[in-house]
Amino acid sequence: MPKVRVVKQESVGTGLYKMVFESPIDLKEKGFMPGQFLHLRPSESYDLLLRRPLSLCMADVEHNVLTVVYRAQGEGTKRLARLAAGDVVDVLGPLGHGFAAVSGDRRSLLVGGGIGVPPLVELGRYLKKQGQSVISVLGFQNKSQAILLDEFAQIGDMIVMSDDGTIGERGLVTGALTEDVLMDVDRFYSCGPTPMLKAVQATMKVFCVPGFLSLEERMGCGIGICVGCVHEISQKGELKYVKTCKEGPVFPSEEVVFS
Amino acid sequence: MPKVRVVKQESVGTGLYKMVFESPIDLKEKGFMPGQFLHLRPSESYDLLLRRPLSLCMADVEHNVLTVVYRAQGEGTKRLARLAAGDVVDVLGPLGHGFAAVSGDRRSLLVGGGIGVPPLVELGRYLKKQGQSVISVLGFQNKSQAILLDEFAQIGDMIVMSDDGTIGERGLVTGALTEDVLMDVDRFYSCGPTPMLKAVQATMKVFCVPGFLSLEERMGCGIGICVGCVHEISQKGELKYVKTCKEGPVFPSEEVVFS
Amino acid sequence: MIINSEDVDLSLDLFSRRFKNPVMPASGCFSFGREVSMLYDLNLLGAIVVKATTLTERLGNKTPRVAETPSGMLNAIGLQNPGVQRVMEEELPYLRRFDDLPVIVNVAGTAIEDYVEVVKALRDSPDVFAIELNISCPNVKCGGIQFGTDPLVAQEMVRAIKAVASVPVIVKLSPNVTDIVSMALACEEAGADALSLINTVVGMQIDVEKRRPLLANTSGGLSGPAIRPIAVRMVYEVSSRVKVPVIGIGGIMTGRDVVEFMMAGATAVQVGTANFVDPWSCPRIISELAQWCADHGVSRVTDLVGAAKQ
Amino acid sequence: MIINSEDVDLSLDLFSRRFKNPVMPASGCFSFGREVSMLYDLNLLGAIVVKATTLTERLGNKTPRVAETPSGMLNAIGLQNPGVQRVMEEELPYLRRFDDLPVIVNVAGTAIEDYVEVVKALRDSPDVFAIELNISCPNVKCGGIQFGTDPLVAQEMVRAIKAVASVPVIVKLSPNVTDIVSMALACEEAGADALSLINTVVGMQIDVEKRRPLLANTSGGLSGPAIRPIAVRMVYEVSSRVKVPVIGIGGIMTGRDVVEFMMAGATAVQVGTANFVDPWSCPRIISELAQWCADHGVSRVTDLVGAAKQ
Ligand SMILES: Cc1cc2nc3c(=O)[nH]c(=O)nc-3n(C[C@H](O)[C@H](O)[C@H](O)COP(=O)(O)OP(=O)(O)OC[C@H]3O[C@@H](n4cnc5c(N)ncnc54)[C@H](O)[C@@H]3O)c2cc1C
Ligand SMILES: Cc1cc2nc3c(=O)[nH]c(=O)nc-3n(C[C@H](O)[C@H](O)[C@H](O)COP(=O)(O)OP(=O)(O)OC[C@H]3O[C@@H](n4cnc5c(N)ncnc54)[C@H](O)[C@@H]3O)c2cc1C
Ligand SMILES: Cc1cc2nc3c(=O)[nH]c(=O)nc-3n(C[C@H](O)[C@H](O)[C@H](O)COP(=O)(O)O)c2cc1C
Ligand SMILES: Cc1cc2nc3c(=O)[nH]c(=O)nc-3n(C[C@H](O)[C@H](O)[C@H](O)COP(=O)(O)O)c2cc1C
Ligand code: FES
Ligand code: FES
Repeated sequence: MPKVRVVKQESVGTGLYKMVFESPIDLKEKGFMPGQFLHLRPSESYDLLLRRPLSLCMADVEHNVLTVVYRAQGEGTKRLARLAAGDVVDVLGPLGHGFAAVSGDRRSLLVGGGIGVPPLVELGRYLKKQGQSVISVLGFQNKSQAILLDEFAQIGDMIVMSDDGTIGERGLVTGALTEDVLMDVDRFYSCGPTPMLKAVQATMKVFCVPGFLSLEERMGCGIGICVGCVHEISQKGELKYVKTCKEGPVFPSEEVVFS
Repeated sequence: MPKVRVVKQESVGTGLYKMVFESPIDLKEKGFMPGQFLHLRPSESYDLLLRRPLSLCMADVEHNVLTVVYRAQGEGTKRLARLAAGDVVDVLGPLGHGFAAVSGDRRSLLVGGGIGVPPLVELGRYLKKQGQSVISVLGFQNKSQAILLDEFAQIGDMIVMSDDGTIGERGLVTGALTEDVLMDVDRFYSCGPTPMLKAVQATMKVFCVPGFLSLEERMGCGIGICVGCVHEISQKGELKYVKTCKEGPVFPSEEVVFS
Repeated sequence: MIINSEDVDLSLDLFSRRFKNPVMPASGCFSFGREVSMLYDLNLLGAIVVKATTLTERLGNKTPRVAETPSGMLNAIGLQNPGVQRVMEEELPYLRRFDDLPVIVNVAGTAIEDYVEVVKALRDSPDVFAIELNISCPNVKCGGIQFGTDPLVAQEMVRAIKAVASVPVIVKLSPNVTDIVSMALACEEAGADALSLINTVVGMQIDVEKRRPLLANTSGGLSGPAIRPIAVRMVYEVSSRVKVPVIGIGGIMTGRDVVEFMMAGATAVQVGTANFVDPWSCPRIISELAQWCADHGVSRVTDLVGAAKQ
Repeated sequence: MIINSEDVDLSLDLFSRRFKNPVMPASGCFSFGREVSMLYDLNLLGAIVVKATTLTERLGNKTPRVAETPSGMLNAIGLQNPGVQRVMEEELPYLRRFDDLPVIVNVAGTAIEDYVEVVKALRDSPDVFAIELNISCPNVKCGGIQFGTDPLVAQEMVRAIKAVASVPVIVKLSPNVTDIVSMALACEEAGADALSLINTVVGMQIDVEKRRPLLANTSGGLSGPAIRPIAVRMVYEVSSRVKVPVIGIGGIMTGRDVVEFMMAGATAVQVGTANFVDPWSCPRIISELAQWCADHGVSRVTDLVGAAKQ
């Protein structure tokens, strides 16, 4: 099992943590994609048996370290939050199929909600490096939950929304997806809670902007062997279940079926 | 649940540890008996569900701290061994019925084997304080397993035996229980593996020395509610099961039945 | 709506009596209450279920009687108890000092006649609020488990007991069956006033160093968090089919777990193995339950019963 | 006697073939081997049991399909698979690159005729070393579980399959029965060449926040260390009564656990859930097993079989 050292762990909001750890693979050699995820064991003990999937938020190829940003909500993520620099953590990954930048695009939109925001950081940096202009629309419950704003500010334009108006504008992210904002946008990339993804999918369909959604399903294995994590996809009119851990978690928005 | 702080943890031999922690009760006010045990949770997680019984080895009434000495053999004691000063540990006790010094005795014999040696330390100190002379016969597998020798040396006479002769004399503790050694001994107190206790019981019967044995049984609760830890006792010719966690772990040698 | 945990109404009615709350220690995991009563006031409990009582004294099995398993434990106590007469004389009267503590006596045996005799004897005790028929103890040779796995035998047993009992009869079901629902329906039809489930699941551990079964009895009963999913499933299925109250048992460690069982259809719950891990489990679980209700705007705990079914 | 772990003979004979070692991944916990073959050489395995295969494609259940429980997990996949034709064409040939890897195909369905058709189809495949009849999957509606809980139906099924099968038939038993031994004896009598046990235990979890069963399928199958004591008990009982080899399954995480199952009477073992926690589980367990034998002076792993019974 690939055990790596925690380099840093810090609180970044109420119940929110940023953890930096050594990459279990050589990032330079093996490569990675923004939108992939890491699969972490909460602890050595068997009472919390399954790994926890957390999105790759930032990858530092030079130092071969990875960053995740996560909410300590259940027992497993709470145990992860107790780790400190120097501790050992068991990490698989990066796993799955992430966001693919499409060549020829000139302006991309990132739409993130809550704890779905982290994977968009590495993506935004990548798109920017590709020479694209990027606009990010980020939604949070409230100010204490707002994360990674500095990182997005450096990537391009940024609109922040919050449920209670304690940061940015009051409202849902879809409220910010106006014609003005969408003008010139070639493609969108979105990650967040399912109701948000549904709304984003619908809105973007109306505006005829193609894009990608990153889905969240409960996972058994994270590597494609349990078939626990499927999501319904429609390809060429045919409905089928695909594994979000292997073929996903990122899928073309047009193909994703929400039941 | 009574959680206390670990004051110190150190290695005292191959796979052997000494852990000092705050007493969960006020020792001065509530009192304790040598031969009682502490019941420790290996960790907060539920995979190792049951507590681990460890004998009270030393009690520092003034600072209200307790010492246990134990072998990290299975998963639970290994987790305990990972605790360090400042960590929190969940401890019940001291529990059970320990060694009772009998008034009028002038010389007592302590017979300990391996990881059964620890509870005899506090007992020896107590007997010494009562004005008795004490002789200790201690058996270990080998030198790396020999523990608490300094403590016993301060209590009185001491004979050390080892299976391989790497410390003290080569042989079993019963080999040291000669007429010479037993002369003047009013009573014996013994703790160790069951085969040793059986042999000690038999030997002392031959020499007509009364005494006490501390028994080891697997425990569910440690407080008398599961009836898991019973041992066969014969009282006035009647055989019955008594709870080693509540009526024991210490019983008059004459009453203990080994099947 | 956020409310105060003290304002949550934890009470419920069972057999025409008001229970303070739905949490009671499970049989065999609390002895007769004496030991734990040194630790806290038993009046805090919804009720108490005491250790299985047989007609005559039983010594029980040899040791080892307990073993640890992943998130669980095995036990093979073998119904050690002093027999119904001494239980009535020496154990039950002690509990009178707790003025609001319904006492449920768990009854076991190896033949229907034994059970009937125990229940008849218990009629003379003023201390018994209800009887729990343990037709499912996996650790007793000759009989025992049979009552718990054959609907017709169980039915005969329950009828025989109901004919002599002067107090409500709860039938405790074994999970070691192909079809828990038919067992439940059979007992209900025979007159059971309530059902409690589950008893332990038959299991075993090998002592690989000694190359033999770890428990002296070879096999034992599995309990603790490991079996909770099995118990919740059975409570869900049974409570969907019977009309009598269902008491949920199996791996309850926290207030959240009580909520899970109640949402699955349990009217009340019993806490077993948790008492061994933490002797203060029951009062802790009761306050966690109140807190959970408060945090979730649930003003009466009875509103949770079957909530996962709508 | 301390020996070198490389000198321990882990091999065994099953159905007249030599297996390198007694450890194989369990059905449904290794897909068809492709994914894990990217991580290590599957030749290390004793054998491979691939995912349940049905006559026609099955989409499986809705999500959530998995849930975590104390030291275990629930799953309700619902036999998602592409159907036997595509399995034979698209999946099994991939495994040919592993020259010493017996492939066991797990067969499922909802009616005896379906099973028979699948087994008939598999006769055309050169890749199938043995068939494992999954008569016990708890997550399929209409049928499925029935075969696994009624000895007579199981017997009929096994006879029908034996009549058409060209390879050895292993029957995989469900633990959700009152009497595992009569199920085992019934299957043996009908001609089963080996028995594997256990499949998952039916369980359920409530999502207390959402107030509904967590799994979309309501209930699911419990696996992982939590069920190991149940599995060991059943392997011990069954292997004491049948003559055919017994393959032990349930909660195996380490080499020690394999030793436990073998001492209880298993000839070989399958590793399921452990693959999810640690994809390298099987080779790790194999080397831990060799190390355990070496440390305990066991020169041939077959010497462990039934050792806890003497
Ligand atoms: C591809 C992917 C990427 C994710 N990235 C992030 C991220 O970057 N930051 C972040 O905070 N969260 C992320 N999540 C959600 C995160 O995985 C869950 O919050 C976490 O698994 C919950 O574990 P727990 O121990 O807190 O909760 P528990 O309730 O103890 O978990 C019990 C079980 O349910 C699973 N589970 C519970 N909630 C979820 C959920 N929302 N999604 C999937 N499984 C769940 C757990 O993995 C575990 O198996 C991601 C999920 C997926 C599928
Ligand atoms: C009254 C009493 C006093 C003890 N005092 C000491 C002491 O001072 N120092 C010391 O090193 N050991 C002592 N022991 C033994 C100690 O309790 C066990 O070594 C320990 O519980 C093993 O736990 P584990 O996690 O290492 O092993 P595991 O194998 O993981 O334990 C599994 C289960 O078996 C139980 N168990 C395993 N071995 C024993 C055993 N020998 N006795 C009782 N239960 C066992 C465990 O408590 C646990 O419930 C004492 C035992 C008793 C009953
Ligand atoms: C040590 C022990 C003794 C038990 N004795 C009895 C008993 O005498 N009668 C009975 O009906 N159930 C008995 N049980 C079963 C419990 O009452 C309960 O049904 C079971 O343990 C599941 O609950 P839990 O997981 O909370 O422990 C016993 C359980 C344990 C662990
Ligand atoms: C996700 C998952 C899928 C499974 N699919 C199958 C299956 O298709 N056929 C089958 O016979 N058993 C299936 N099983 C049962 C396993 O093969 C095994 O019998 C069970 O999980 C117990 O072993 P374990 O505790 O090692 O996982 C599945 C188990 C899991 C967890
Ligand atoms: S999580 Fe197991 S297949 Fe995706
Ligand atoms: S350990 Fe429970 S009664 Fe002694």
